[in-house]
Amino acid sequence: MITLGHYLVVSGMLFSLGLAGVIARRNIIIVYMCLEMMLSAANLALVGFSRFHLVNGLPDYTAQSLVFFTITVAAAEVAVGLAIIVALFRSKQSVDVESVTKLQG
Amino acid sequence: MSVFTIEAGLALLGLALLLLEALKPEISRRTLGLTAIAGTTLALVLFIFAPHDSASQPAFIQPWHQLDSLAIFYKGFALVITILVLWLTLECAPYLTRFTVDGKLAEMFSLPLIVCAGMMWMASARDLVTVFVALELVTVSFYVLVAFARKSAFSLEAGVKYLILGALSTGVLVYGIAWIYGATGTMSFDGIAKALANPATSKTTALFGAAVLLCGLGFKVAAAPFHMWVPDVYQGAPTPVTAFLSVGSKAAGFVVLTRALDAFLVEGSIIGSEIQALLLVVGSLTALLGSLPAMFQTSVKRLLAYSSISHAGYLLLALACRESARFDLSSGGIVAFYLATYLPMTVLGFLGLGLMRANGLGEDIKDFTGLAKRNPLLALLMTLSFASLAGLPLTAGFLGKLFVFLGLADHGYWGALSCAVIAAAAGFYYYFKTILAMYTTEGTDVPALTFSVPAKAVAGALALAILILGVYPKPLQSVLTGKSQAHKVDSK
Amino acid sequence: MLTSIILLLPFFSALLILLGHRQLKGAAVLISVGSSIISFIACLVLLAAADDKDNTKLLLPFLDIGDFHANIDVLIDKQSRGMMFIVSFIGLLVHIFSLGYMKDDDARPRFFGSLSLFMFSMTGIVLAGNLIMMFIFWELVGLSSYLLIGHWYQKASAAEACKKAFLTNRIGDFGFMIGILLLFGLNKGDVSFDNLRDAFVQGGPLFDAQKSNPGIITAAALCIFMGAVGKSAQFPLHVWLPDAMEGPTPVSALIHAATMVAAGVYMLVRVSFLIEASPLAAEIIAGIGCFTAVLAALMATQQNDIKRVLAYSTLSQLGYMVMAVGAVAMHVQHGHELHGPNPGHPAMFHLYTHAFFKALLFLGSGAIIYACHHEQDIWKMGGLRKHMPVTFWTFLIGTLALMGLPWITSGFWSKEGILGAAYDSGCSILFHAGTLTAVLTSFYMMRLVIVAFFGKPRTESAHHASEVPLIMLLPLVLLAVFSIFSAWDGFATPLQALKPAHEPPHTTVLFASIAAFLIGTGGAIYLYRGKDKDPVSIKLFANKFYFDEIYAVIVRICQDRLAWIVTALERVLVDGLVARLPTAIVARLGAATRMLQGGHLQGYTFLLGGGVIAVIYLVVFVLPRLGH
Amino acid sequence: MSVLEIIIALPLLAALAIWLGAPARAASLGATSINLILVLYTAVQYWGKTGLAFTYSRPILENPSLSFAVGADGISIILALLTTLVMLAAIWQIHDRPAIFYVSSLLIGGGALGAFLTTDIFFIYAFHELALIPTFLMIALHGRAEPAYRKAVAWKATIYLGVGSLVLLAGLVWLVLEFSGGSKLTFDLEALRSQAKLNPLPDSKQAQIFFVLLLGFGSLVSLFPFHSWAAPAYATAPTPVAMLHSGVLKKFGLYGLIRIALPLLPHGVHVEWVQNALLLMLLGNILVMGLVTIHAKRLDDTLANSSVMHMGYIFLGIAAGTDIALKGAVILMFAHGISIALLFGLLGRMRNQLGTLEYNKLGGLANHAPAFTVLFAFGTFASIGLPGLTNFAGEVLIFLGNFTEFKAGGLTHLQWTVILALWGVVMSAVYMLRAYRSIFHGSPATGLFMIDPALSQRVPFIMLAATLLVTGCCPWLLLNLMKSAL
Repeated sequence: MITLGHYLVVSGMLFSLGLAGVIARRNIIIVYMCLEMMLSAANLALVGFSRFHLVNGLPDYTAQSLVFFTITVAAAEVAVGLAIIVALFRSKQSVDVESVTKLQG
Repeated sequence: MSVFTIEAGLALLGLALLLLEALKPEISRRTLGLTAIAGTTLALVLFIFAPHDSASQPAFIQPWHQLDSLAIFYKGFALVITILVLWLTLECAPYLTRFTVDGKLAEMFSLPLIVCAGMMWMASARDLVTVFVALELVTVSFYVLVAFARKSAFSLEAGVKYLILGALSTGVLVYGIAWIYGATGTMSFDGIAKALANPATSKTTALFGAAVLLCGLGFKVAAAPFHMWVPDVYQGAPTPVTAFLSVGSKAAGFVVLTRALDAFLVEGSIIGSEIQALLLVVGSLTALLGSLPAMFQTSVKRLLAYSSISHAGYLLLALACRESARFDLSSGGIVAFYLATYLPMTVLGFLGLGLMRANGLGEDIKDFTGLAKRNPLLALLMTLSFASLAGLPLTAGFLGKLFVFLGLADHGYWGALSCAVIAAAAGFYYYFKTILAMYTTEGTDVPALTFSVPAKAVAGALALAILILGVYPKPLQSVLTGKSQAHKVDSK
Repeated sequence: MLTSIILLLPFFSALLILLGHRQLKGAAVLISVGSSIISFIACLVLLAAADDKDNTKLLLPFLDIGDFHANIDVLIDKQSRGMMFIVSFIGLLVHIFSLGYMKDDDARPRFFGSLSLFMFSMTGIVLAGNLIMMFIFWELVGLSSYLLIGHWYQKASAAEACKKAFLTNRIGDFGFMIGILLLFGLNKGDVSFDNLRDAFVQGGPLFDAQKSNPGIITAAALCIFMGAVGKSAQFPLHVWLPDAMEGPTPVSALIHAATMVAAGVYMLVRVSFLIEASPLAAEIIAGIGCFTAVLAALMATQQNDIKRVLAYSTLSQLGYMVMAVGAVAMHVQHGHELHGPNPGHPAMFHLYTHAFFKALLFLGSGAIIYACHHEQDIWKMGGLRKHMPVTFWTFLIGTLALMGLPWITSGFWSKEGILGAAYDSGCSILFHAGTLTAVLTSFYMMRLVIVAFFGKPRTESAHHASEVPLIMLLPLVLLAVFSIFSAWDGFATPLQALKPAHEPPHTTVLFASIAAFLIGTGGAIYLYRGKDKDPVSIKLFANKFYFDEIYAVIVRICQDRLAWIVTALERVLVDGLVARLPTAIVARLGAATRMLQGGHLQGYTFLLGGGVIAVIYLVVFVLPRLGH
Repeated sequence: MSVLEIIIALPLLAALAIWLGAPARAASLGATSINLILVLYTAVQYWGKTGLAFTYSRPILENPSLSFAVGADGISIILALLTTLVMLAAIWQIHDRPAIFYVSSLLIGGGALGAFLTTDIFFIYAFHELALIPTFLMIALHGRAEPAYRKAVAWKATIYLGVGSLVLLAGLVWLVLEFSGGSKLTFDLEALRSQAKLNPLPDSKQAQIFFVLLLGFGSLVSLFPFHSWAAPAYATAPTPVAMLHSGVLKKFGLYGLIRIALPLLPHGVHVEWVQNALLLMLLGNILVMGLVTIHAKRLDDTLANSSVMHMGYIFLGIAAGTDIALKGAVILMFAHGISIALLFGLLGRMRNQLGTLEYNKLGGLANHAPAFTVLFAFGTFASIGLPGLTNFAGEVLIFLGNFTEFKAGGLTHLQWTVILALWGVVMSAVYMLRAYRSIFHGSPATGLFMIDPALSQRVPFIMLAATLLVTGCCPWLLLNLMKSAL
């Protein structure tokens, strides 16, 4: 039987992997993908919580409505984000995180 | 006309301007800018005269949208800062356009309107869904704004950093929301408060959720250790955007934080004391981590960024002081008060920077050398702004600090108070360093600086606001107290 | 009214002259002399009204807080009336003498202004009705003394001397103030002389204190005495007085011989009830006085500067008076009473006679110095007897009075009174030392007269010396008259000189004083007659027992070394710990926190992620355990 | 509307007017002279009265209750008199200087007036801080030393004053919180005072708060060991700033202790550990700084350090806490302000004309500048504590005030301290007379020439010297303004 715990463990693993990726990877595109993975982890947790939170015997769908918002927002973020990353590539011919270290101190 | 209609109208105006610029590229930036300013000003006027009770809102929106005193205050706040930013953009346009791809500024005038609408929604949010959506509306728009001067390597770098770190914080925020929902079974602040006051709720789950959620929000308000993006992004972004970020975005973050904490720290909350302790720790750390590195900065813009971190620390400490029954301002009220005083001094500071930039000067402290000789008025106004940021009495900045100190002392948080005092002391150093540069006259034979009449007028008005708030804060307080009682979450 | 005139006239005169002397020019002198004449007349009137009862009255308000009063109030009694006469009379004569002596000095108005200031301050001391008022004027005479010693401030020696005088007196005043504070505390905030005296009778607060803790009364008495040690130049604070001779000679006569230096004695007699209450204090006072008397007399025997001889003689005589104060107190402690209803005090009486003849001697030496074109070395004089007959005879009278020519001169009577008191005190050392001093006094004074006036002129300037003008002679003659007759009842009684009631002197005392006179005089004549240079040379005496050198070392250690060390510690330790260290720590922290801001995106994401984990750890695992 | 509001506003308005282009000298001299007259008028009005007078209050915040409340009693009037006198002198002696000299003098003085004449802790504190930036800028930009050195000095002073005032703020906040009743916070001094009478705090708590206030106020007054900013700052500051800061502004901390800390925490200073700490610190001021002053080799160092040292005596009066001692402390504040301003004013002139202040290069100035010498002598002897000049009255009252409670059994710590402090009087005579001797006595040093100031330039100094003389001979003039017991 799959319990809420299973959902949460998977979601937590996803989240951790995403975070680790964000920290460890140098390619900004991949970093960005890891970020999307973290959002998915959150979505999974939301869905899980929602499924196991029964109101009148039915799952509570408010949380699931947030999932839709998250997906939409993520799409918007990707749109803007990729544009910026492209601009970065154009100006530096690189999408390495180490190409943006001018601002410091 | 209901407040919600005004907000929606503002967003629509933003979209319209965006389309207009795309469809009719020949339209001048001045027209665009003035239209945006006029639109926002109209919104402000309408907002002032609109009915300020929730009942006047359209019925469908009421479950997600509330209109208490805090919301009204922050909406007004958002409108004012948007107007100022739009105007500042217009003032800085000549040099900004040098860094944009097509020499145009269209989005710089339309996006702020959308940001403003987002901030206004955020102020009214009753549940986490609304918060999330409004917050992302603001954040995503800011990604564009920060990176807007794409030809400038700094702006682009700032954009990338903001993008990655902002998206990371979004992920953390949503994850936190998920867990809070898991612990309490609801998304609305009222429901969360009710659930947390119920001992049956799982404490560990709630703590976990609240911690992650606060980390996400902490990023938005630049709380340590989530503040690293601030100096880089503030320094890299175009000056008007920096002003917008440091005042508008931060205020929006704090209104959400206030809402969330009202729920988390509700009377009888199972996680209340832990969250409060967390706030004290984070607040103290933020004040210190903002102030200490600031002492070594040579760029005024970056210095102001650190200063804004430090101020965020004070605000967090104010939030930690719940239930200060002895004075009329609740902690949310103190935060609002602080932000209201923070607005004119910060905007004035960035305004000065922008004006100097427009005159072809840099943003380093050494560029300020001899300002008193080159333009005594600007030097005086900037002095006032920095004095207020440093928290010298008889300026607005002092009162905010005083309230924070009062709150901390009232609760006996002596450790946090000491940190705040140390941070303020370090503040004397870096603000005075800049002031000293302005009045130093050695080896400056540079010509006088001149500014437009509206620039003078706006700067003068901001300076006057600093002074008036500093010595006559009564009207502001009555705005906040009259209604801040109402926003308290009814936990019974 | 009368006392107001006496006190305030010189004050306004001084104020006017000192602040406006360049506008007033010659008029300054007139104002000053005029005010001293009026003061003198007023003092005579005061004496004439002698049958008025003794009283204390408020003259001017000064400090007034609730029950506490420290005002300018005037105590008129026999002691103050008599002293007032001395001050105003000698003051007047010195004013007149100075008209001649300072004729060629450009800064004459300033001189007379300071003189008026002195008259004012000294009057204040004499009339003082309480200790605080006395302290006020005590300091003011210090100021006028400073100004007058430093009159020729261009000379480095004068500039140093006036500083030295003021500072040495300050050390004495340090004790004086402590004494006043102790009495103030003990007597519940009242330091008027009347009240203090009353507080010693059965049941008074000081009486109780004496019973419960006699040490504190002794401490108070000794502290008060310290003031007198400074002002009256007693050992160990005697070093300033000889140096004070850098001032113009009339000043030496008035301030550093006749009046101001005697103020210490005057004050001790004022508080004699206090000294009488403490045996230990009385013994110490008598001992110090006695020691000073002998020490200074020994120094005087080897001095060559005419004014310095007189200065050491003054020291010695002051020591005499102080010894008398102690001796009388010891006498009283043994259960004796002074004779008579308003008993005279031997110290006051010697003060009275000494004032005249010592002023005479100083003015005489002033006349000599004037005549010899500011030559002060007695070995460079000689034979002045013929050139300056009037000066010589008056000087001789003064000398004889100081030596105590039996029965004729005033000095004999007062000195005998002191020796009598020493004899009665029950401490034979005092008497023997007093007699020895008398021997030495006769010796060095006769030496001075012989060397300066007899023999042949030894230098040009002595050869060309001629008698001084009449205006300078007049004071000499008047003082000579007083030097002889002042001890006689006909003078002493109306002048309220506090002459001790006459009782047949002990034969021992009588013989001792006559013998002292004869031995001293004889020795000097034997040694010095016809000599051109000093046949005796005792380095120790000539160099004043090396006190100046020893003090110089002490001062150097305190002022330079100690100050240097303390300054260094203050800079390094205090500033370091309070200012530099915290600043350095904050700066280090700032630099360290700045390292976090490395500009690398990965660093930021790492910190952000780490922050999230840290916050979760803190909130979920740490804080709940801490009891939050 | 109260006359005090005019007094506070005039200098600030004058500063604004100058900034807007009004002639600097005329405007500032005019404002200050009018102020002096107004203050004298209030003094005459207040003569012989007790309690607060000329009160007026304008609320600016409900709760916490803040109001712009003015009011004056004897202490305030005496200090206001001090301020206006020193301001007038400081401004008058400015010569050929840019307008910022006038503006900063007006701001520093106006701030001091505000602090002395308001009765709301918020404004008392706030007005004091008004001087922070002008002082900082004047020392850093117009100080008399190498730019690097004077900037360092300015920084040190500013950081000290800034941190000190933050500590002070913390203490005041604590005070307000402890005394305000359950429901309402108030910063009004009178309200707090009546509250303190009704519900006094336990002694241990009073001691803690008092100590924090002592540290805060103390570092503004250069209480040892928080003093090291003061001497270099005064030695370096331009003349008007040195006059105003050492003469007037420094008295603020003492005023605060007497006005705020002592009435609200009457037992605080008498709790043993606080008292012992205070006594040790003030002995540091008197003895350590006395020796440091003796070590000084230049006139500016001597004066600057001596002004630190003399604060010890005023603290001694505060430590005693008796009526007599406190009145003595107020008189000494007045006296020290006038005398040090006089000395710094004259020093400024010397520095301008001679270019050096080192003792071994000076000498014999009395020969050419007799009037200057007389004026300097007034300052010298006043700071030595010569009777007839005001300082003496203050010092003697402080000493006496420590002995009003006397046990024949022995001396208390306080009284032993007085005795040690008396030794400081000797030390101050040592360094002041040495200074006087090396500058004015002796034959004129070669290459140095100085003439008396013209009569119009003498006026400010004559005014200060005359004040010293008049109030020194008649200290009851000041005491009559302080009829009510402290």
